[in-house]
Amino acid sequence: MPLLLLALGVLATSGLAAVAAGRRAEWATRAGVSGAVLGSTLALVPVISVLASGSPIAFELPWSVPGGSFRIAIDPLSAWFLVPLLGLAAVTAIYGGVYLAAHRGERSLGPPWLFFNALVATMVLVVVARNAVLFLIAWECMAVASFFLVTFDHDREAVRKAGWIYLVASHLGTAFLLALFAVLGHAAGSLDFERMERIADLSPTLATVAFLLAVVGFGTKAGWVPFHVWLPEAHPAAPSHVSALLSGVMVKLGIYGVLRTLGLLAGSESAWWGWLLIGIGAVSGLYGILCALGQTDLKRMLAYSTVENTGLIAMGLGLSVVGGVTGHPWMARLAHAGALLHVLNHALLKGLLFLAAGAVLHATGTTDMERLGGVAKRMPWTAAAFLTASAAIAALPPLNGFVGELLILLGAYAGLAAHESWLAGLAVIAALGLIAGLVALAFTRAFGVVFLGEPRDASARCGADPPPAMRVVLVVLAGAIVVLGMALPWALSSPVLQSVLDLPVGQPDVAAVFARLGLAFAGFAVLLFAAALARRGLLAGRSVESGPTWGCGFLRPTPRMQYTASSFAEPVLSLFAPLVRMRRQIAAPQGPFPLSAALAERAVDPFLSVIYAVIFAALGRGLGWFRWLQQGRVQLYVLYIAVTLVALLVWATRVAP
Amino acid sequence: MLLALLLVPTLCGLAAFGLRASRPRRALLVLAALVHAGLTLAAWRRPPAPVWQGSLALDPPGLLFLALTSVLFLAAALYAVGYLAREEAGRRADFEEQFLFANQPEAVFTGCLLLFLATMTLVAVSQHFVILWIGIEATTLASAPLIYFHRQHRSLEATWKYLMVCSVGIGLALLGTFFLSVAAARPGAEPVPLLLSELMAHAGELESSWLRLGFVLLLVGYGTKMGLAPLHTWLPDAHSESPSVVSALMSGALLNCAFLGVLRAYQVCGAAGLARWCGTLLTFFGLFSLALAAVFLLGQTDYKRLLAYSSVEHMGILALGVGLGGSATFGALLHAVNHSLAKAMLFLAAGNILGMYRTKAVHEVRGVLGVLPVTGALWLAGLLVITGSPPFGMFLSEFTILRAAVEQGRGGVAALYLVLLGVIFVGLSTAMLGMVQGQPPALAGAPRGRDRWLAVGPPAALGLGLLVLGVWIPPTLDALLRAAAHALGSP
Amino acid sequence: MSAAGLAPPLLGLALAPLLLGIVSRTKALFAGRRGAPLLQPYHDLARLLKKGAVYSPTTTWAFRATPVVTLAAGIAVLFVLPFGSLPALLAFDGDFLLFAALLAAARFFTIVGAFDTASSFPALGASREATFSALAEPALLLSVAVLTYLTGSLSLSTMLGAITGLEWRQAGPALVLVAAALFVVLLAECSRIPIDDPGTHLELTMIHEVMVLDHGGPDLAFVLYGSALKLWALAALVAGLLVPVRTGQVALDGLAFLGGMIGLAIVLGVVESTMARLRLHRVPQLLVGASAFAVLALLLALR
Amino acid sequence: MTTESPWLDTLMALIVFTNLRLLGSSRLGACIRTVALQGVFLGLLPLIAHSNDLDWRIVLLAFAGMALKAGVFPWLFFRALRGAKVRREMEPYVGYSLSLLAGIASFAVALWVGSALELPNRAISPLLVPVALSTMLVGLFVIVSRRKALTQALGYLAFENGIYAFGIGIAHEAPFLVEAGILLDVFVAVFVMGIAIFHIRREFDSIDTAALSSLRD
Repeated sequence: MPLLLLALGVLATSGLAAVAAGRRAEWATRAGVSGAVLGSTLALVPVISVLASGSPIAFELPWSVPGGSFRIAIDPLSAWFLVPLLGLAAVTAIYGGVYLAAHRGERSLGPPWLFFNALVATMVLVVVARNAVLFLIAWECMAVASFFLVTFDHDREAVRKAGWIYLVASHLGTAFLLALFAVLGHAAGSLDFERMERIADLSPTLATVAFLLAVVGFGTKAGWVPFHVWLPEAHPAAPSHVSALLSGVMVKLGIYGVLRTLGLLAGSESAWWGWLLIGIGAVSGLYGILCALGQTDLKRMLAYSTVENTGLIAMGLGLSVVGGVTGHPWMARLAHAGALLHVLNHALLKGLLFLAAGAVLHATGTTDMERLGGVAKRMPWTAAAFLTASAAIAALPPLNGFVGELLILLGAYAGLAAHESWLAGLAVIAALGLIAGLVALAFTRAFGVVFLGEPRDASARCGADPPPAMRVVLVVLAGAIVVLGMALPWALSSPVLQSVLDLPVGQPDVAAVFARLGLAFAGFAVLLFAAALARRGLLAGRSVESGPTWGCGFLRPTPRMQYTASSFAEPVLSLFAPLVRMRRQIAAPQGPFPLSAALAERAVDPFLSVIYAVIFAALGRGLGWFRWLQQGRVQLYVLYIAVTLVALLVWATRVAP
Repeated sequence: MLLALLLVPTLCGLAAFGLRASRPRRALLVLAALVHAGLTLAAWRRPPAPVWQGSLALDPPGLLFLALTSVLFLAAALYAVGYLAREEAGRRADFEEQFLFANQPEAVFTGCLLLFLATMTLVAVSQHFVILWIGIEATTLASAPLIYFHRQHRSLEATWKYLMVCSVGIGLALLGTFFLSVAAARPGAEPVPLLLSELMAHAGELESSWLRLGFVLLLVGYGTKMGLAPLHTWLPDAHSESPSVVSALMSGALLNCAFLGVLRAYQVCGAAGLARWCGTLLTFFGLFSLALAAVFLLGQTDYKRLLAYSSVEHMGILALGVGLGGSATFGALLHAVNHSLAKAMLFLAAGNILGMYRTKAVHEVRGVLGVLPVTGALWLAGLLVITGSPPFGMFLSEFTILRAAVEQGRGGVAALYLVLLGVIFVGLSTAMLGMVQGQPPALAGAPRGRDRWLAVGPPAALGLGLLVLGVWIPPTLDALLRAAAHALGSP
Repeated sequence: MSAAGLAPPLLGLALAPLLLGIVSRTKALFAGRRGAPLLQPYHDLARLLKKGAVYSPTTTWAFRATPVVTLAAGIAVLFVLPFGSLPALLAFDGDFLLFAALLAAARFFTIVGAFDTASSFPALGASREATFSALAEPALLLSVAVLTYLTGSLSLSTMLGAITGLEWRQAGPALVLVAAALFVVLLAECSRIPIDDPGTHLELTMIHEVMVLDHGGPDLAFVLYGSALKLWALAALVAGLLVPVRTGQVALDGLAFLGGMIGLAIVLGVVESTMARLRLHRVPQLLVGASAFAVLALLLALR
Repeated sequence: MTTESPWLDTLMALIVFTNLRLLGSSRLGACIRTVALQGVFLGLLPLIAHSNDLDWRIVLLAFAGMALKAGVFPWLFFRALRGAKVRREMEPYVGYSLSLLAGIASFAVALWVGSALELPNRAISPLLVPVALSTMLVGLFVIVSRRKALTQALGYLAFENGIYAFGIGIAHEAPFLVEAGILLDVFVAVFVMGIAIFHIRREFDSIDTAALSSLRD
């Protein structure tokens, strides 16, 4: 545990050193990046030891804050969340070092690195905290640090608005967490987590209230649908390495929070909790991916895809709760393991996708898919990385994305096979089936439109692969995905990981399943390699020329005639029209010889523009009426005093005895 | 020792009226502030002996608020030296309506400032209810001329409203004191003297119906001075029109003194077993203040009025904390400490912004981080403090009050409290974030304004104190807070 | 990993193009023509494998990866498929998910390849293909869910292995609905008549064909062979369901299964000759209908 | 307890009379003189109440009070009034006749409340509490219903007189310093108001508080 504290210290001091470096950007970046990488690696050591040994390590310090005590511990659940957190933090720090260099002139790079390291430190604290006050302080400091990172480029109005929405959403979310820990603290008599775990007489109503508060509070951070509104605003606004960290890891802390609360309320759950999570998960998944299909900005699309993935995880959790309550140990444990695996996989995938999007932004200056195209020709490495990640997130076999969803679905099917809680299984299967198809559509669209074909606009023609540091990061992450994909089945058949993920042993003999799956993955990889060799062999001797693409008789095909992102997604979106509102701007062709015409279509998030905007406007108007009270005449002010006095005197003499 | 605490500022104040040259007068101001702080520190280490048969004595709540007033006055004095140096003599154009106006002669301003400190000290040390009343009335009279520093019609209007509303309020407090003395007149033996210790000792024999009416009158009287809604009407006008130094002192220290008045009355009622009854009154006022502050903070366009309404909100939280009783009293006192430091820091920072941008409209101020980096950082830190976000101290106190509300099973109060805090956060963040971020408009002054040392030092020091309080409460302060909470009847 | 275990995949590799031949022969007989010889697909493949290739300058390695992945996925699927009562080489709990994922991989890279040619027609077909397969995916998974419910097992081989005559008598209607749903999925995935017309020449109406428009020579051979294998795999599912011959002797079950496959190919030919293409906006209704069949089957099986 | 001297009731009646005159008169000069008169009557109250056990402190306080309220304040208000052209409260928020009715109503309320509040030890006269309460109510009413800043100051003075009267009646044995403190505070409050009114007249060249309502939300 001292190593973890040392790591936190390193992160803090390097952040302050970065600020002290002030205007000298190189020193600030060097301090920040080295601090982040050193801190992360230092912290990884105790985490790996806990994962290997499976026994938690704890540390405690008295703290003069009311109700608080500096109590931290790493147990297998925390360790599981720390691995992607620290890994991604180190990698994005290296990437960010080069990425922010472009902004050297505009503003000093000290504060961004301070907030980056502070964000990493507070995220680590959130995961290891075992006292409510420490947890809440780390939670809100994490939100504040990430707010400053999101509004790094606050000269742009859109970034400022996104930052504001983000801060308000996270603060209101924390209000629910305050209530949650007040309720649990009251029931347990103390704010320490292990006292909360052993609440003897937790009444069902109290447990339900606590659960609902946790779902709303942590759901806001996890980006589940009714509370997801800030995510598609904040993540695209942030610099890419920050949005990689936010989408990859910070969103998962919401999931961690729900898991921890379920741990605290263990034993007093009820079945409908699982149903609620499945419902939220299904809606988040479907709505998230449909909105992603409607977006024309690459980073917004990736942000919405995060909403979808947290939906998947929520469905996994829901299934595990339903399985747990209706007495289905291995259905619960399969879904639980699937959800945890998806947390790790998605952190890796979404991190790489955002970094690749950042490389495209860094090179071409835009992430608007309607103007990009043919980027792969000048950025082969980034294209390869993006394709690997897209294939993995679409759950294609040889890669790691597939294993997570396999476990969740296996849990659902296990429920069906045992004829128990089949409806929950059915709901998850239907939702996951549809979502998997749409995810494939979304990411083929993203990769195809941005990287393949011809550039649709002058801006997309320039740009090359990012500088070596960023390129190495992309390659390392892509390599990690492939290696993890191939190695995961074998690793899962080993007892170590099974204990961490609490995988069931016995009825569906999990070890055999993963051994066979590993074999299948290896076989498929060999087949791929063989087919490629065969193709090369066949073409070796033959004439390979190049000729224009088949244009079906068009005289002069221009790149503008290519399928755009919105036209590719139009058939699906028209199917789900009521769910996703498309705002269409048409400049219709005028006159017999139209000079120009334009059509732009963008998916508008009804939650933000309809529900929340209406609520806030109504609140503003409603409260505005009371502003008349302060209208400036002193006579009325004195009258207010007199009226209050008379009212209180009447209350004092008549009402209260 | 106590008399020294009172006499030093009074004499310096009177001397300041006489001093013609401004440089020695400013030195006197800072000197008096330093001496007062030194005396307070000494009083903290070794509580001084009561004076005047116990009428003036320093008990834990008094010491707490005295220390706060002293620290704030020191910071304000240092800031004032820089501020007065920059305020050029003669007539200048008003930046809103462009008419010409002259400032109040500096001697009057400095003198009144020192008298203001003296009166606040009197309130902090007084144990006798009438002396307490005299002290609070004196604070009003000492601070009225301070509001009228910029001699133009808006600040005159603010001064008149301040005088009229507060005087009526405090008149009611006097009536309340008389009701208290009626309650203390035991039919048989001779009446209990209006000393706090005596009243608490003989609390059982006090006639409860007069005591109740007395508490109501004292609550309304001192509540007006404290800024509880709907008696708060003078507060936004006074704070937006007076110079930032004065609004910092008023928000940070004066409201606390009025709060001390309410606490004294609450102590007596608590001893007489009316704690529950008074608690409901205080809780009502607390929630009503929070609601009203939420109404006026949402869509507020003047950032000094924004801070004023935030003061109304925090006074509401204090009243709610004391009203709930139990561990919430400790939370309320900790909240008072945090609020005083935070509000003083914010008003001083607002002064810097006003000096550079020459406007009080929120939407006309942009990119403070670009023009005045340190002030911008302080402004952002201030937003985090007053909205109760960690790593600053107010989060702890607000969470303690919430836990107390939940522990007493008052779910409705807790829910309403959280909802109102949420709405207030939206109002504050909309206004204050817009000012700090973005491109600064083309300013007449230096494009990259230099943060003067004197203008930024005091608020930065207060900010540092807040950051420390957020993470670690020094043991001595913790002991003092617990003693004060115990004096207020919490277990 | 017995030698007998290897037989089904090899048979599949050998006989897959034959199904295409049978289908085209049936359509020709319906139309009163003699039709191409049954082994025509084999000749086409051989001819294409001997040719060179022409690539458009806009294409990158992604375009060249399409045929490789399509073929590899097609072959890999065979190792998961049961051959009548004979279990698959790699049967494990959840292998049907690998089955669906392999098909998805082939489709993913075909769509990516379609984008690479920078012309709007392949992307047009890709958009339709992606939409319809997104709707077909739940139908496939739900049908397998019904089989899981009925047979209580999680592996494709044991599931289809347990579909005996007795099972048909007990849950006849449910199995019919599941077979119908799987048949519709087959039509959608292999882009047969009611959803897509493999024989059309007008790019605007194509779905699958237009995506592979620009492939030539060995690439086209790999793609055609891959889609033939996909047809064989999906047909194996439907045939495995419809031919409940589970006698235990390997030869008898194998022959019955092959007969079922050929019968299915003939039925496919009949369907293609008798029906016209559905209008594009009606196809989603058909696919959702298939999912509805599966759910209905499950409700029936509940009793 | 003090003897029930007949003079006390007449004093009470006179105070009530001054209240009604304050409500009824529209000329500012008359109002100032009325409040001064009220100050005098209040000064006489303790003298008559403790006519048998007089000591120098009560006498000194009474005369100091009368000197302030009858001498200093009227001089201060007349000086503030000097520059202002207008001498008459033109259109108050509540008409004069209505104000008189309100004055009588306030006296009735005061009587009802006074009887309800039974005092532990009998005050110097049964009428004292009602008169004190009605003077306070009249003071508040004048502040709320008049437009001129000066009239509001006079209203505040009447309000303080009411509280002071209540104080005299009840806390008759408060230490000297305390009584002196209250008197001093009231004096300084009214003195500062006078200066403020002087500035208002100089700034707005009218003392109508309608001009004083530009600060609003």
